[in-house]
Amino acid sequence: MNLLLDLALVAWLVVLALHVARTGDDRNAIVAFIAFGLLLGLAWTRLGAIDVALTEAAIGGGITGLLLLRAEAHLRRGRQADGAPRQGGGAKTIVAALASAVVALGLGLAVLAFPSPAPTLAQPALAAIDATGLGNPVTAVLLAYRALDTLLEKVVVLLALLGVWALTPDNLWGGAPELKEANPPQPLLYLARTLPPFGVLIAVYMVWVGADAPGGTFQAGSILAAMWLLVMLAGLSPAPETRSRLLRLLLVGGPALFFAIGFLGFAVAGGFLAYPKPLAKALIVGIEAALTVAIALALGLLVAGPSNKAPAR
Amino acid sequence: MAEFLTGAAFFILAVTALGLFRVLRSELAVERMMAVQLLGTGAAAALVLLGAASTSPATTDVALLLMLLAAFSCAAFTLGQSEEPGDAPAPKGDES
Amino acid sequence: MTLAALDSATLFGLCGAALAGIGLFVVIAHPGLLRRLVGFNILGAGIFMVFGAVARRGAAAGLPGDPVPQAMVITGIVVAFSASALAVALLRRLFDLTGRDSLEPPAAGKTPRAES
Amino acid sequence: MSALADLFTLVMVAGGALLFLAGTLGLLRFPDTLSRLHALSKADNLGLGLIVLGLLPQVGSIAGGLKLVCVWLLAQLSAATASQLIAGALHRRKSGR
Amino acid sequence: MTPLALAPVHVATPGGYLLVLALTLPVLGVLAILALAPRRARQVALASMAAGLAVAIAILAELLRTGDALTYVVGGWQPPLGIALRADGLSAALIAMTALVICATGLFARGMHDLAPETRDGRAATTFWALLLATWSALNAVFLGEDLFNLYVALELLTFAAVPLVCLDGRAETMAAALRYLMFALLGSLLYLLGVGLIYGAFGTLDIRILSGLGDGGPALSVALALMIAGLLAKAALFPLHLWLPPAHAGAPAAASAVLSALVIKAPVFLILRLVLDVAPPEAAAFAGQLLAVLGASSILFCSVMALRQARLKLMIAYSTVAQIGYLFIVFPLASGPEGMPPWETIAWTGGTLQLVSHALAKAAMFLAAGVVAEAFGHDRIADLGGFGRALPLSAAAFGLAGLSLMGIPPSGGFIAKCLLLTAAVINGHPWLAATILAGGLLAGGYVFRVINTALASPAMPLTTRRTIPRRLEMTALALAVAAVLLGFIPLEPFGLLQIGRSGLATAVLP
Repeated sequence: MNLLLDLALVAWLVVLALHVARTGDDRNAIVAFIAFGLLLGLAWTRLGAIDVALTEAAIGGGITGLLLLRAEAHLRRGRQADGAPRQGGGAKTIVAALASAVVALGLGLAVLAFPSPAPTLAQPALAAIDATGLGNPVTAVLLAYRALDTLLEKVVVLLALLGVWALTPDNLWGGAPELKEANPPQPLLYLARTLPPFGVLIAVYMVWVGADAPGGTFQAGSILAAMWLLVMLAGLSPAPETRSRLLRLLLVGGPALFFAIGFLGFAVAGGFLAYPKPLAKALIVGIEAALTVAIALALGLLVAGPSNKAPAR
Repeated sequence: MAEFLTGAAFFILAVTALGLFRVLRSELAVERMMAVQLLGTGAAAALVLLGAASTSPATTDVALLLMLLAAFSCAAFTLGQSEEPGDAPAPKGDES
Repeated sequence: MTLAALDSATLFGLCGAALAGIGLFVVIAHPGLLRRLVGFNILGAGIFMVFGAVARRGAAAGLPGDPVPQAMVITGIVVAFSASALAVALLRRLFDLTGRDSLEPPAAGKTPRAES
Repeated sequence: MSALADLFTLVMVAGGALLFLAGTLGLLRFPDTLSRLHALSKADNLGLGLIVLGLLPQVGSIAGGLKLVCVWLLAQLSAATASQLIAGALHRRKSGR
Repeated sequence: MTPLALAPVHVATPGGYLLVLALTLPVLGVLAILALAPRRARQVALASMAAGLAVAIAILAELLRTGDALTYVVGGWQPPLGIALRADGLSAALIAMTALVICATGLFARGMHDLAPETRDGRAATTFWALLLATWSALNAVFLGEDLFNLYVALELLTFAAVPLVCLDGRAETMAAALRYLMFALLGSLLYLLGVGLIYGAFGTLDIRILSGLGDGGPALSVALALMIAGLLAKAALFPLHLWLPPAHAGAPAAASAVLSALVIKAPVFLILRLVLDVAPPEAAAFAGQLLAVLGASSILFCSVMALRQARLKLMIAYSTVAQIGYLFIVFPLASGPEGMPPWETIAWTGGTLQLVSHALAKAAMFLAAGVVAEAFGHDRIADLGGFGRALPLSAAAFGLAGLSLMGIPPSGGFIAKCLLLTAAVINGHPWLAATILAGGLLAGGYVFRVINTALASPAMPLTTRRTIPRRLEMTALALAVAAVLLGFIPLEPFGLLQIGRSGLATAVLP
């Protein structure tokens, strides 16, 4: 039964992906992609990776979908209804088909050739977890064993935001992005009032249990970002100006705290990003809380895009 | 029991898949957005069932999140929908 | 290989391979940039699924999967999203400036949108 | 007691699954968008409700039960608003044309 | 579990903390720039540059003092669970090169921004400083990383820093160039990531040092390496995947072009080198080396010809970059010395490294000089620049000196590099590679002399500059060009620094 379920799931995922590849209309492809993202969340629970399932559902199914839908609406508005689907060149399609077939076959071969028993770091990860005081090994990997990756990835997100802001026309730089639609429909306003309390509750819960159970800063941050975007879309609260000092301090605060605790490790724990054992859990939870705010803001602003209102004054 | 619950999850997924493809092949753009709603509910039901089958309490968290984001995506889509080319405001932010 | 010998981790690994192939095809073959971005996301999903299969195979010590590749996927998802966001911002700006939504040279008979 | 609870779960989950089937059939057979939408959101939500109800006896902890109920509440909220949004968009589209 | 995990493969060395500083200091500057007011950006950047340069010198000094590689185990978590950083001789040389070029470009950019005080604290200038520092951190992370996934994050960091640099001035054609660049870079990173996943699946570790001792991994390893190298080639813009590079590098502001062409492009090349030398099994490495050499040789020939045909100065320099990168790939078959001699003791290894460093210095100098020219005359069409040497003698000199290195004419670092590669090609019996090196030199001579000729021409109407260019700007380019020439005076024999920490790899393998 389990295998049957997995087979159905896999078939479904592949068919949805093919639908994205074949459909003529961009919006259709994006809708299918959102469905694909939600389904991926299900697939990840089947793979025993609840942490990933939460992340994938929140980012893949939620925020990426909004990002792409907004872009599509923007392009469609500007294109003024010349909807003739473009065709790629024949030769290019053949090359692409060949290349992707080779990659997929090679990959499939490699997947089938994986050694058995599979190499794993599950035991060492579990053996070392006491030193961190955590209960969720994924969180331990993210914030202790491979904290450097996580730290650099935070910088990647900030850099992406910087890159997006750099695309602002010069006269609007430092202003606020505009997300509010011309006349948000009534049910949207209702949703924007009722959904965020749920979302915030779930996010807080995720950070809270993240140390010991699936969940954590990424998942919570992306949920918060989604809720914030909903509020901004409905026009209940305007997007902040990108030059705002408070906003920038909050954005930088999480990674800065991470760096600060990392450097503190030099003094008290014998190395960069090492945590003193009795304080490890407290420090990690503190970092997670600060990072959650920074991630939520950064993801939300990444979707909001460059500012399109001149700064006030 | 677990076998039955997994089976029910499979059944719901299969049924939802049928509906999904009907909706995705639809001519009407509005109708396609029902896909997300449909899938959100179906996947949440399947997840709840699987969570009960596997006694892994965190699976329900995924269902919770999926429901939350299905609603969110639906809202996002309807916004793009309301902007028919005619009544769109002039794009802001270009150089004057 | 009989169906019975196929375990669910391998199944998802093969699914990842297929998704990666489909995503790659969209990225290379489709002229529209927005669709290419969707393709990138599917390619990414396929890659992460290969990681997921690897993690699932490494289930041991009472864990449902090897936490190390799982953590890598989480990092990867966030990076991939940032990349999509940057690409979308670039695409919107390019479109605002030129009316193009593709990097191919505009087809004959299609005039670029007049600047306001 | 446990057997009774299991039987309850069995019946409720089966009922829920059938409602999902009914929703899909409605989606496939009904002629226009609005009735399809109606069939979908009503049947699926009821189905989810039955499943949640059926699973409640199987949950070990209060928190687990609360989470299940929360899933259902969220589904109600999102289904209601989403159908309204879609119906609204449909309406605007029709009146616009 | 493999017994390797129990015996620590990486032993932290006392100077290891310097590696952490090299990686984090520039990024801390980025955070500070984000948090502070725009007018503080340049102060923060200049301060970070001073600190970063000091760290780079300290790393080099420490390496030469101890004669051994520097290692740091982050957080005390031993690989394979944790991440290690390691600087051997080659990494240290590249870190020093990066510091030098970044600081020179930073000084140049400061001068350039001073020319337009009204936009000095504006969008482009402020963002430039943050991106410059981020690029620096990313490059150091690539040169220091020992963990394949950590290297993926570093590569993405580099992408996200480099792409916005291309379109800083906001013109439509630079947007298209940046988008094309982003597409190639993303595809490259994803293919690389795919390979990382397969390697983890096959070995359960991503630490390069552990991997180098694990031997054959079957089809998974071959597929993984093929995917990773293909992805990195797209990022390194080797022919035929070079199409994105010329518009991107030519469209960026001068200082950004210098960093992109001199440094950013070297990161994927360095990673390919590490994969082929340290991870690939010997037969696969030999095969990959042959293939890469063919692509490298085609790159040299095709893109040198393209460079000759360009009408715009910056585009010409950008095509020259693709051609010069080609030389780095013909090193692979040449570095397989006689029996029992590891690659890093061959003259091709030294030659390749010299080519990498001298190209970085020379190309940065050229782009900066071209930036001065474009700023002075408002365009960079070579045909309309007749006699620019009279108006801007220092820039013309910088261009010429840097050209020496690209052509491989003595005295210059490029000469030594190409001489070593040529010797290696002849000794190892690769006549066609030798011929390619010679032809590439001749073609480079063609495009460099075309510009020098223009510079020295005496047109009927002498060119006048739009604005006066401060001497300091021109001096930066000249200093880099002189540094490229001075590289030609270092002793010729396989250069000790580059072997530091390499030999340890072979002995780290447990039987």
